[in-house]
Amino acid sequence: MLQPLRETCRRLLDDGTVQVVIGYGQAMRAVEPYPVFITDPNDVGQLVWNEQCRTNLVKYLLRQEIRALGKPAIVVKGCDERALVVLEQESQIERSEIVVIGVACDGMAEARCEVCDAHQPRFADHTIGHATNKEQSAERRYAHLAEFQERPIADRMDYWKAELERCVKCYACRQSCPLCYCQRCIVEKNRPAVLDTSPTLKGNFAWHIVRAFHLAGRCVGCDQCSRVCPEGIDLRLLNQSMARASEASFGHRSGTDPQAELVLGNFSKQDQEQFIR
Amino acid sequence: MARIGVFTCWCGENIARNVDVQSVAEQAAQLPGVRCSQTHKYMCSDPGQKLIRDTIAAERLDGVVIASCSPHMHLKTFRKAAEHADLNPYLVEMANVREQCSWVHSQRSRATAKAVDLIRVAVAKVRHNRALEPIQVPVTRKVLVVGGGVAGIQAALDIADSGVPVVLVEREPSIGGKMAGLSETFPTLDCSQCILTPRMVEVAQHPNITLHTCSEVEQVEGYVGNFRVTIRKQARYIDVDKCTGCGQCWNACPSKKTPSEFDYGLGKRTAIYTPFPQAVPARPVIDRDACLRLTKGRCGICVKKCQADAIRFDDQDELVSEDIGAIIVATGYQLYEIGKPDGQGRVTGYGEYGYGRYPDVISSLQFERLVSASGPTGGEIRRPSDGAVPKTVVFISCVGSRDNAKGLSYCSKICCMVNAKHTMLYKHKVHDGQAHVFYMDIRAGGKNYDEFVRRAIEQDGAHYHRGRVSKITQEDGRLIVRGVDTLAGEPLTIAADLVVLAAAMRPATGVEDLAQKVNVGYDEFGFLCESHPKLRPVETNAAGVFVCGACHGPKDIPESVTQASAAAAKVLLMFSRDRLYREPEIAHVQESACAGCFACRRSCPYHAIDPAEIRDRQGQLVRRVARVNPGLCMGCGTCVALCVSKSVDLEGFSEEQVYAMVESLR
Amino acid sequence: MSQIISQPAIRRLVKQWLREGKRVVAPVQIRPDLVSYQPVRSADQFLLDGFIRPLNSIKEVVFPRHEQLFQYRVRGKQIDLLPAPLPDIERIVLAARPCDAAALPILDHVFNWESRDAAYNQRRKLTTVVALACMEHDAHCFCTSLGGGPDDTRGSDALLFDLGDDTLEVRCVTDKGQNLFAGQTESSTRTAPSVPGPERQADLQQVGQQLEQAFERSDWAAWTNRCLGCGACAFGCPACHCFDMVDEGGPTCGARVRNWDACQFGQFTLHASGHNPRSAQSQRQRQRIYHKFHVYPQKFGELLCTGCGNCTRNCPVSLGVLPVLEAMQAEGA
Amino acid sequence: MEIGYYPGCALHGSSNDYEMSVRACLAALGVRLRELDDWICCGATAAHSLNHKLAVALPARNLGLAERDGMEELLAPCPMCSMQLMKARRLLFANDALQQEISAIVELDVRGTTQVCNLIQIFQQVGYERIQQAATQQLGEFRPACYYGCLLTRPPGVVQFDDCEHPQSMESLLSELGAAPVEWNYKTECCGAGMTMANEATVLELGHRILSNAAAHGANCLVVACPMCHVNLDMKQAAINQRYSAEHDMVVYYLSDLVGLALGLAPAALGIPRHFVVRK
Amino acid sequence: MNTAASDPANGEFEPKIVAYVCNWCTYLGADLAGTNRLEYPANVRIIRLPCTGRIDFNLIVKAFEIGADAVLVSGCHPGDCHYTSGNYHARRRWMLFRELLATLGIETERVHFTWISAAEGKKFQQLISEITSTTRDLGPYHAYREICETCEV
Repeated sequence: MLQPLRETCRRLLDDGTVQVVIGYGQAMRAVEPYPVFITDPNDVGQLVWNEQCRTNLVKYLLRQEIRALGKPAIVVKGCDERALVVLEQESQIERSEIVVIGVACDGMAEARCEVCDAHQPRFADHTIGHATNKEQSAERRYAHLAEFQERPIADRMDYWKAELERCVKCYACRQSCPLCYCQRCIVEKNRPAVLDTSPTLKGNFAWHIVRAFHLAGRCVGCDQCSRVCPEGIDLRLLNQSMARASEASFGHRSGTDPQAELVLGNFSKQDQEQFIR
Repeated sequence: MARIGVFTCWCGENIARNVDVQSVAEQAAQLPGVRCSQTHKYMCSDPGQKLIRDTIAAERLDGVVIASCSPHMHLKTFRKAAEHADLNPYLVEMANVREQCSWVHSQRSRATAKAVDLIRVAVAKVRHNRALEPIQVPVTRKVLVVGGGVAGIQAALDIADSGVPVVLVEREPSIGGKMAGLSETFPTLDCSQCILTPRMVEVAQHPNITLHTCSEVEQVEGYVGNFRVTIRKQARYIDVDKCTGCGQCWNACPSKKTPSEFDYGLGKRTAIYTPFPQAVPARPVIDRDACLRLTKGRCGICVKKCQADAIRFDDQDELVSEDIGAIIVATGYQLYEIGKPDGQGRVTGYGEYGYGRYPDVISSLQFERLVSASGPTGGEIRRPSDGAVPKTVVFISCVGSRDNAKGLSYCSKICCMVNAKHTMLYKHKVHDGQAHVFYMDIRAGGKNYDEFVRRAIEQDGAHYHRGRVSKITQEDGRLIVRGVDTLAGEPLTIAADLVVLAAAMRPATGVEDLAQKVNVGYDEFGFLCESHPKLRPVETNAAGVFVCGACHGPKDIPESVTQASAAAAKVLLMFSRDRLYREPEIAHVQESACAGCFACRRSCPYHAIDPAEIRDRQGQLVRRVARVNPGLCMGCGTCVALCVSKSVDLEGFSEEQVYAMVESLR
Repeated sequence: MSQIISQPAIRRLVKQWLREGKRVVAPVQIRPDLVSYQPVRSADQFLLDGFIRPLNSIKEVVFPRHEQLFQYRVRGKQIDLLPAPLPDIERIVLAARPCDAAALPILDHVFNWESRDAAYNQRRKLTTVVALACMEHDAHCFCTSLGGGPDDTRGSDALLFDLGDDTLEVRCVTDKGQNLFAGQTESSTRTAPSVPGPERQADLQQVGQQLEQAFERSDWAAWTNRCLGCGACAFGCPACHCFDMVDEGGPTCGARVRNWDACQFGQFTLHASGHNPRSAQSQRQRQRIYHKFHVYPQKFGELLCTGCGNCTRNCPVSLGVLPVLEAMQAEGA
Repeated sequence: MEIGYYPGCALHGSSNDYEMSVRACLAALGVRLRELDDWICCGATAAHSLNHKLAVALPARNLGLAERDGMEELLAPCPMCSMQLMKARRLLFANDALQQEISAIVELDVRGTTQVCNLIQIFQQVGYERIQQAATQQLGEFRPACYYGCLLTRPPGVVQFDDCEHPQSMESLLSELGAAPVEWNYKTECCGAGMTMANEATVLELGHRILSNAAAHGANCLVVACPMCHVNLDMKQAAINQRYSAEHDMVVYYLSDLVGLALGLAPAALGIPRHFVVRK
Repeated sequence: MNTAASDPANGEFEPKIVAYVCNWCTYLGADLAGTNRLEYPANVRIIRLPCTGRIDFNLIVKAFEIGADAVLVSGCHPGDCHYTSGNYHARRRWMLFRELLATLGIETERVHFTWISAAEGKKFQQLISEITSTTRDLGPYHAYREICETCEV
């Protein structure tokens, strides 16, 4: 896998198709692979590919620093790739301006990989390796959430109080999220300050509600936010509850169909709910 | 520091009965930013308004809160008062302490406390109000009228006569609408065509009217005063300019089997045809589904017969663009299709009447054709099955109307009069015949209407039975109508030769599509919504779009014509100024913060948001952002709620205002 | 001769402290892969072994992430200002790592420079730090480069050593520490063996020299361009101390508060005019390195880093100071 | 799927051929019937014209039994029974005081939780599509006139499953199974059932009209879902013929008969040979 | 300053209810309740917005932050929106947002969504009475108030 990956990247850089490859590098096994930005074809040896390459690199397509390096090629897994679809639907990237190198992935030893149905990238320009995509039922995909939601409501509240008590508002969740691309995040808006910037329980609840709901119908479930949280807050639960509701109510799985209508900002007169009186 | 004046109204006893106005005023004076707090017996009265004006001037107020009735009642009044005192009217807000407080809470202490809260909210809001100026937009003085029935014709002529150009779009090959197919009209029994056709000709000849028949509105862009309308002109296959309307072609056409739309299937027509002799324009059209040449590639007799060389088999649909200032929708109605479910679960019923199965069960519009001198029987009443003159005719009211179970809940309004008219026309032609009418109630409100119904019953001997018909069966060539006479309290069975169903009026097909194109709301039945049922009956909530006729609700001819003239007057009023002034409470984008995800654009019901490009000084594209077209935005604020970075905001209900309001309730 | 205490005895002690209304902060296992300093609610909740380093720091005990400065209330035309009361709860930090404790004396400088921060000093006075010497380290630790080590006592009032079999050696460093353990320990002949420090090193002398002229170097982007601009490094750092002051509330009541801030945030230096002197992420990273290894030492004579490695451990993309310093060194002396 | 079953007097008496047919047909569709233990009269006979409370109490007791036994649904193939049960259920739902009073009378807490359905509704629940998939025989030779009679669709406020004047549910089901139902005039007319004992002449006249109209519209059989309709049109067909010198020879099937045939059941298993008029 | 509508007379808990309503349907429905003198409890504080489409989910959170015990969101019936489709957008928003609240353990029975037309004064009256009484039964929303208490220094 690694060799063809490096070769593809070398070729793309060599023939000037792209000016930069966004991929994974690693200094030592004990330290997780980190993003590298290869601009010289002779540096493709820095690229690695192993079962630690969990980070979703798509965010870098939006970073000013990386954009400045020129036309990019990006290494994505089948799961990360869904973020590209959404970014295109939301006018954040021109797909033709990006070369997507999909790498088949057998799983990154994370729980979510067991219910992954995107081992093989579907929309990549170049695909390295082969994996089989197995359909996964919604029950399996959302089992983690379903288990949580079975708890009584007061337990859930206590759980979140304990979790969000720890949040220091470092915004690693936001900064890592491939779909957080606002020029000015709503927490940074004053006049009016829609929510408290303080890392108090009040401010933290408000922030995580905002974060989760701004991803409603958009989150592609790469779990980057949960992965990077230094306080180990399981943000997946919030994202998944939005994803599951989007799927159940509107048949929408974000980032799986470039032609699909986005959930919010669209509507159907047939939308069915039980709670509006 | 804000200098806000709070003016609390007693409204006589209306507010003061349950709210301690004096205490409210004292507490309001303590609110942050409040400069002064006053009360008056009737704030909307002349002295009340003078108090406001004088205080604004004396205290140099920069914000005003009136605590009185609903803003829907008097916000305009008080804003105007402020304007007279040189305070920008958009710096005035109201606290609704009457409808939503004193009138609904009898416990004085709690009503008083709530009134203070409501003022607190309004004060918090007004601190963040901004002086706004009305938005000015230029006007194109040209009107689009959609629908060439009697309402559309009336509106078009009224406007054209005043010197304003009109584009009249009609879907059918001829204007005239439903009225052109009627025989006589109630309550005068004057000939429908005799009064309508001169008006149709007037349209055709009017220098200010451009007529597009066989045409539909394809697309509407732009906004009030500045619409750009695309009209699809369907291929007519006739060069209208060359054609003389001589009739050689349709007399020779071998394809004669198509049911005539104009006769509602009671007669046949040729493939090249004019819908009826008085059609305007008096030019034929070729039915592309019936013409042998167009379907099978053979024939062409019409080409040979045509001396004007006007047949064009290679004719194509054509798109015409027009710049328009105002739109009048007059698309009219159709009859409810009896016994056919509408597919939306709204209408399911009346299969038991056998319409469509028994040829002698017909609709009231078909009956019009049967009595019409220009109809398929030349005005003789002969039933469709065997051409016999029916001796017993049953007319059934409310087929589909006023029926929550399987029809439509509303009253179609004209059927009672139509039935009465039909019994009379029938009796006048078949002297030994007997007409029966089954009705629920007779609704004959209108000038000379009830007298007309009495005449049908008393002079022309129609038998009126108050009751419903349960079913119609056919036995031995007769229609067995089984119903009940609830006044007599017994079942009633009538063996009839012909049954006429007064089917409900429904909006014409496609009106919902059109409504979406012009952003006009419609009700659950598809009737278009007016802006206010009493005070703005021909305006809609889409600025510059007006309605008249039966597309807005069941109506008879006089009402449709009245409404058409009203719509025309409203358009002309709008055109009486050089520029239009619109409410400035609209959305705007803070482009520096906008990330260009265009959720706002997806959701905007008025297509008021467009992408705009931000370029640096070198002209390089930096990014794309959303931009609001102030001519189109109606200020709903859906974009604000959807904008994740809150880069779009709504004047009048800005984020600052709204959060200040909520925060004030802390 | 050494002083020892058993784990159960420590836990009994903690129970007593809690009963006395003291706040005890110690490492708590949140998840299998996550240990964090947290206020403990019961004596059996915290860890005394089996972890390398909590992912947060103990600075919060003296410098909370959120702190009210005063509240305001508007009554009629009158505005009341209610200053926040000085803290009065005694705190004991138990089983802090030496690299955490070592940051406290460093922090003291900045909170007592020009103006003395009353709340900080009060908390500092109320706090006793009992550190726990390290037995292991991971790939991110580099404390020895900063003069620290597994048994560094800087900032600690007492230092514990794990002797195995539920026993700890207690070395009291200050009077505070003495008082805390007075009468609670036993004498023993057992002493803890010394533990080697981490191998990973940064030559801070060299770094110091490089920084003299590195400000304008174009390499900063290459060294740091994977930085995503979050505050995980700063908030997990025992020495970072930037804060932001905001007013929260409405027109009738609210508070002025100060919250932790992080220099990697894009808004950190954003001016009201819209101008941002550090508009690129690499400038912010440069700032972070300069502040820790150039500006702070110039001003206060001490590096603003204890080599705990939390910045890299917490970084979503494994950046932090050490990888930058290493990159700098690799590029060249 | 298992559902409660309320046979009522007819299916255990004169119309046991109907019971046979219903049981066989539903068994073939995998629907198990659990007969209500200790059921009593539904109250359709004379109760409703004599004593309103009794007319509610009788069906209410049956509903109470069904609730006691935990039945979510109760099938009453006789439309009189199903209508009585449905009506009682609605009345109890709407009126708390009545619910308490009746519960006291029948000594069961009747809450109205058990749904009641008639034969057509049970077929609708199984799903026409599923029935069609299970069918092995085409009903092509059948041109039935579907006869709903007076009660299957009425009163519309109570029964609520098809248009009361112009029902189509039997027609759609049978069309799915390949039959060619005819459109005719008497599908919801009265067969005179209420007069069976008191005034046979009326019954014969009404039956004659129904049979004549069906034949005139090209039907070669009638389909009913009511034991009384069957009695009046099948058993009394000879008497009709005699009285009106007619030659009606119209086989009258239960709806379950035709569905059963389509499912490949033998006529005997459905009780068809026990009808008075049999197909030659 | 606490504007909770507590009744000083008997010290009984008076729920604080914040209502976000659209200008064209529910606000007019509330006006109609007034015109018809249909009495209801004085616990609700209406905030008028142009359309349900304008009602951001943050406003619901905000209402709880300022101590509301229940929140009402109400607008035009589907198909009746003054702006044709704001309420459809709102419906989608609430369909998702309610899920989020539930996942977070926020009591969704304190968040009410209704369609009330300009003609439904009676419905408005009944609704407010019902919400007030159910909220009274639920008691003050302590759980969220605890969240909003600033942590100790």
